[in-house]
Amino acid sequence: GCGTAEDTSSLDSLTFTYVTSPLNLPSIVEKEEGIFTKAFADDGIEVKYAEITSGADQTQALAAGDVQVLYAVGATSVILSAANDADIKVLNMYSRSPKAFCMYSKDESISSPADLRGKTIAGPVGTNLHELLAAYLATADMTVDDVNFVNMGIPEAKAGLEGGSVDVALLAGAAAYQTQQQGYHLITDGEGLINAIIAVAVTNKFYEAHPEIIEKLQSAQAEIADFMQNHEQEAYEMAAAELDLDVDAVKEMAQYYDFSTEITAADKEGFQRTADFMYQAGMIEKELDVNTLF
Amino acid sequence: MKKIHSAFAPFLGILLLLAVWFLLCRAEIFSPYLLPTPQKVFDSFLRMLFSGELLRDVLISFIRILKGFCIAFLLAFLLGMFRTLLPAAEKYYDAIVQFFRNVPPLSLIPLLILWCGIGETTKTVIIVLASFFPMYLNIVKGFTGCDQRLLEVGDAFGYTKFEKFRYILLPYASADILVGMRIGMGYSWRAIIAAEMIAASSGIGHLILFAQQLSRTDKVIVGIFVVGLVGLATDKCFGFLLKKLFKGNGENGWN
Amino acid sequence: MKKIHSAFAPFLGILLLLAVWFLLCRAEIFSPYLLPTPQKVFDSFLRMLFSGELLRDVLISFIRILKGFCIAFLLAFLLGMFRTLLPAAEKYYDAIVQFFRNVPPLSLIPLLILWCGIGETTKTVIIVLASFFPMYLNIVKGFTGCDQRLLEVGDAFGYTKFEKFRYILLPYASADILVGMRIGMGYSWRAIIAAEMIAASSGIGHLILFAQQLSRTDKVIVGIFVVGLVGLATDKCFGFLLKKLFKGNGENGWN
Amino acid sequence: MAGIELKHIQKAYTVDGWTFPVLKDICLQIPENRITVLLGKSGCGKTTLLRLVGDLEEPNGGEIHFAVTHKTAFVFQEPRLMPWLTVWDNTIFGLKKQSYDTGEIQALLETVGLDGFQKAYPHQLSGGMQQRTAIARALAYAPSFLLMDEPFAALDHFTRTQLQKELIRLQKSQNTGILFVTHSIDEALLLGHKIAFLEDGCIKKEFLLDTDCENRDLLSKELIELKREILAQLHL
Amino acid sequence: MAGIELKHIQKAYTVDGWTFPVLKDICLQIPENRITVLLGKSGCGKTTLLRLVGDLEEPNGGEIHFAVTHKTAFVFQEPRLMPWLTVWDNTIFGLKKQSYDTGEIQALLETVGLDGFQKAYPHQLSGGMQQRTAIARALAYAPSFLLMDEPFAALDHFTRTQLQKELIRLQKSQNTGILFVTHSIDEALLLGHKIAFLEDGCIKKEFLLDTDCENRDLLSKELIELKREILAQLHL
Ligand SMILES: Nc1ncnc2c1ncn2[C@@H]1O[C@H](COP(=O)(O)OP(=O)(O)OP(=O)(O)O)[C@@H](O)[C@H]1O
Ligand SMILES: Nc1ncnc2c1ncn2[C@@H]1O[C@H](COP(=O)(O)OP(=O)(O)OP(=O)(O)O)[C@@H](O)[C@H]1O
Ligand SMILES: [Mg+2]
Ligand SMILES: [Mg+2]
Repeated sequence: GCGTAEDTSSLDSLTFTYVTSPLNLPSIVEKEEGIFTKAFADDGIEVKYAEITSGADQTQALAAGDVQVLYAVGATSVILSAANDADIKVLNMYSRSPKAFCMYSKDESISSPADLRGKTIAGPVGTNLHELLAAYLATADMTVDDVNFVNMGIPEAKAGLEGGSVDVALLAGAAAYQTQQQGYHLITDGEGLINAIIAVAVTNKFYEAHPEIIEKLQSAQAEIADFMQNHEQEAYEMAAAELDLDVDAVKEMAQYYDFSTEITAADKEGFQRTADFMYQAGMIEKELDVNTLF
Repeated sequence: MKKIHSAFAPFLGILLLLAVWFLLCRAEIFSPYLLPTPQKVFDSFLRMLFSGELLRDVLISFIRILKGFCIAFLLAFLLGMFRTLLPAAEKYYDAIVQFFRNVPPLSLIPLLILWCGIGETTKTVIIVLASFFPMYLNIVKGFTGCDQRLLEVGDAFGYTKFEKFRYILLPYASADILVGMRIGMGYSWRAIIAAEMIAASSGIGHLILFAQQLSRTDKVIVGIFVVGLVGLATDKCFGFLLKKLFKGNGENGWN
Repeated sequence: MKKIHSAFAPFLGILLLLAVWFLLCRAEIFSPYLLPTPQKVFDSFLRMLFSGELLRDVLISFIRILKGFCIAFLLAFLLGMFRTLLPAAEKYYDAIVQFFRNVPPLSLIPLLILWCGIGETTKTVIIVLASFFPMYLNIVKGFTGCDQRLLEVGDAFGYTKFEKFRYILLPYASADILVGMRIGMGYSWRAIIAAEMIAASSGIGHLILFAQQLSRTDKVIVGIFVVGLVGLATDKCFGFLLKKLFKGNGENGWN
Repeated sequence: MAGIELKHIQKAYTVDGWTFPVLKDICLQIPENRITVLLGKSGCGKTTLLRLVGDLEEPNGGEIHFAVTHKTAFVFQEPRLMPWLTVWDNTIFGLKKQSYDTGEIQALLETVGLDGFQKAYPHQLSGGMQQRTAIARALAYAPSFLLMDEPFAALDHFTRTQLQKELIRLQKSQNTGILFVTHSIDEALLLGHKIAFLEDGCIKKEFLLDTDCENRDLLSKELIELKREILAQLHL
Repeated sequence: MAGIELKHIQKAYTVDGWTFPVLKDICLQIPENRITVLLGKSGCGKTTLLRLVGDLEEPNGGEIHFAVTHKTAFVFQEPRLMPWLTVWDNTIFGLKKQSYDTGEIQALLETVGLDGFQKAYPHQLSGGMQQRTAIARALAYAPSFLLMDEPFAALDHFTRTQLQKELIRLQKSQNTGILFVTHSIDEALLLGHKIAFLEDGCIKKEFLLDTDCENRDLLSKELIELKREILAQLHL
């Protein structure tokens, strides 16, 4: 891990993070079709992948120079790293999927934020799911302190819900889909509450040093979008194979995702909303103007 | 002169580490995001110390570890004893013990949550899983490695199985048991993150994990230092206590 | 009759476990999501086996573990030897070793990424961290616990420090070293999830972790079983090999 | 018939895959309340025989009959002290938690010449002192039958004489049965009521002495005669 | 002046916080190429003195002068065999990797009566056989100076006589210097060119014998006289 690899102006390899879950169709399609590999082959740049799922680890690896492009990183992770003075730049969007982030319970009677008071709610801290909970509670002027929020990963939260030690679980991706299939009670999803943005990010330094690569990257992403539009069924099948899920499940879940890469005003707003939430929750120590990220 | 030097030696390694860290930060090879300066870490440390959060977290974790460790030790000791007194019973449970010895506790967390909920039980079980095996193996080694000739003395004086265990095997194996306990204690501390991964809102493991999730490397480093030092201190106290307890053994040239 | 019974015994425990599992599923206490039926798990197992993915993952993890384990053993052995031959040197590095003994490897991951990148090095380092300490402590115990009277025989015959180490300390400590190695091997396997948490695209730890993220409990259980069994098998092979190597020691009633 | 009777005892050991008989056909009557001395060359199987009598090992063939259940104590050829116990604690090792008279133990330690070393650990003792501690441990147990494997080998002339006298006194007063292994023909002549000579896996010869042990004179005509006879046996 | 000279040697040990002097003021001249026998009661400090001469321990006071650098071998009071080595390997333990003549070692093992047990491990040997292995180990080393701590204590009359003869032969042919500890006055008289009597931390008395050891007759007037003298010393 040499932190200075990116300084040399001529790159001979480019490492992307490769994250497939919850349902990252572009990543799956890209790898399967070898789109990046083809795009950078002319320049003699080898494309490599790093499977780092944790957002914190992704930004660490970016800062350490082991990875050049975070291809699919949560907005919260980007904000956290920027707030801690790391060099990071959002290149474009990857997906938005507020509906994929849900809050489930066994108890059918929970239907409003007020019903959550004092309940044990499990989910990963500092993520879209955490923000979802805060935003939902905020609609009734409540805060996370009014409930018993416990920090744990998605699989653990689901196990807790099932075992009965947790009243409400914050779930996303396959776990959310399964829970729904099992007939659990959906309290709310992220629609209208959070933007649930996943983005593509690099460092500013890299952005400035390699404009030609950035350009190639953009066109390659356009190619991916094309493929997903024109070969929808094929893309679903790829994802089903990669994630070892049913094609039907993939199709069902894919409805919740918007994979357009363009940065819209609403996205910027969403970023700011997330940053503000994190500031208020004490997760970052200073206010962050998200415009510095773009 | 020599004595000062000798008292100083243990710190030399640590000082060197600090110096390298300081120089690295000075040279600005890494962004402070990845490797915060010693000053920043120290500041965070002071802040956390004075707010009381650090002490509370350490205490909570300490109690958890003690609980898990004691259970693990009792289990390991009883199983080891059982195996020694009743060698025939061993083969019934040995396969299971050996099986679980190799299973990563992290993979068991969802199953543990299912069985034991998200309360203290799961946390304790994870610590037990982490510290049980080195203790068990060392205890078994201590018992099975006992000098047969000394055991025969017990036979000759009409000792029962249990008496032989109590008066010959146990003192003989004490060195092995102590090493097992020290390793086990170390592993209890090492498991604190995995244990507090689940629904903890306090504890030093939770502190580190939370800081990690929030990309606060300075807090992570404070946490690492505190765990390392507290662990070191527990180990020393522990060694001291055991030396007192097993006084006869420690000072007769036998251990 | 008795012999059959005895050969069967190790499986009894495992069979019992399976029976409980089967009955639990039958009683439908838990949703099949959390506790898939044995049949489903077995199906998944067969599917994974025949697709070759299981074998490939196990092999990859195995190589990682072997690498980490060997490095850890060499380090532990050399440091232990160093400490024995040059007791004065010990206090310089002992504090650091003892410090890191208590630090959860999970907390070091961010720092490891910084220093060692996201390649194989980090994975190896995590395995080394997991297996080094039990080996080191057991080796040191073996060396320091050596019978002084036998060492004096070496003195009497003009053995050098190194010769005493080679011909007296080493055979004497072999039982302790072997126990250390077995514990270390177990801990290598246990660390495979932590190791493959970082940027792995294959390996049995990655398989379990990935399945966990996708809520495929059946695959998680297959993974757990495979790790446990492969670990068990390694342990047995390992024990067998070492028995061959140290043949003289194993069969003279000494160990 | 009182005492212990060995009938056609056989015992074989395996070394390096090669089995050899140590005891081939031992028939021996060990009388109660008497001192039986076992003589024989080094490696002839004396310790093995003692271990069989002491029930520490099973014979491969033959039978051992015990007339009454004995409270047996064993003095091993090596001291076999517990390294983590002091001389005092090693001495009372056989007594377990049962009550004992501190004064008696103290007197015993004085007899074996270990007064002042009560708190010493085995590794701080000389070879002879370790052996004496082992003897004290066996005597403290107050056995009704005592098995002793070369107990005085590491002792000097005078300590040895003193302990021999002590043993005779003890045997008389407590009526203890003793099976005593020694290399010294003189010692055998001084102590034994019965001397058994072990060679080639069999009891080659037995000698009975009827004089009281207390008043034996090695230079008496009788004993010189016997010694000559024994030496002749050894030359075989 | 050849040999080893001990000048005002002092040595004290601490047991249970109480320091007591074992050797108070030892002055002794150990001649080269001769057999020096050390006599004394059990626990009087013979082993301690041997350990000092063998450089296994440091004196608290006084000086030890070595005339030439010796190749020293040590026979300890206990066998101290390596439990993981066979009799053969234990015998050649002192030789390390240096070349040796297999035939010689074989002959040595036959001399000490261990032929056939080359592949046995120590725990498969009788006490006397273990001690003989330790003697073989020391002799195989071909030392120029040999320290022996009660080497024949665990041996029977005949094995003992045989090894005594062997020792005398060796001493003559190789000119080996020997410091020999024993409890047996007879043995001292048979072997020693010089007999030193240790008591109360000092060398109480020295006796010089000028007859050649090979032809000594314990029943000769001279030796009977000497024995009486030594016994008188002991009675002090
Ligand atoms: N555990 C064992 N395994 C194999 N052989 C053994 C074992 N114990 C004893 N032997 C053999 O049995 C024989 C007799 O041993 P034993 O100890 O009875 O002799 P001993 O008469 O007591 O000799 P010593 O006077 O030297 O003590 C020896 O040849 C010895 O090698
Ligand atoms: N390591 C030690 N620590 C304390 N005391 C010791 C130590 N070694 C020996 N001693 C004491 O020194 C004294 C002399 O012991 P030493 O072994 O020299 O006697 P010895 O003359 O060889 O006796 P023996 O004939 O019984 O072997 C004893 O009183 C013993 O208790
Ligand atoms: Mg014997
Ligand atoms: Mg001695």
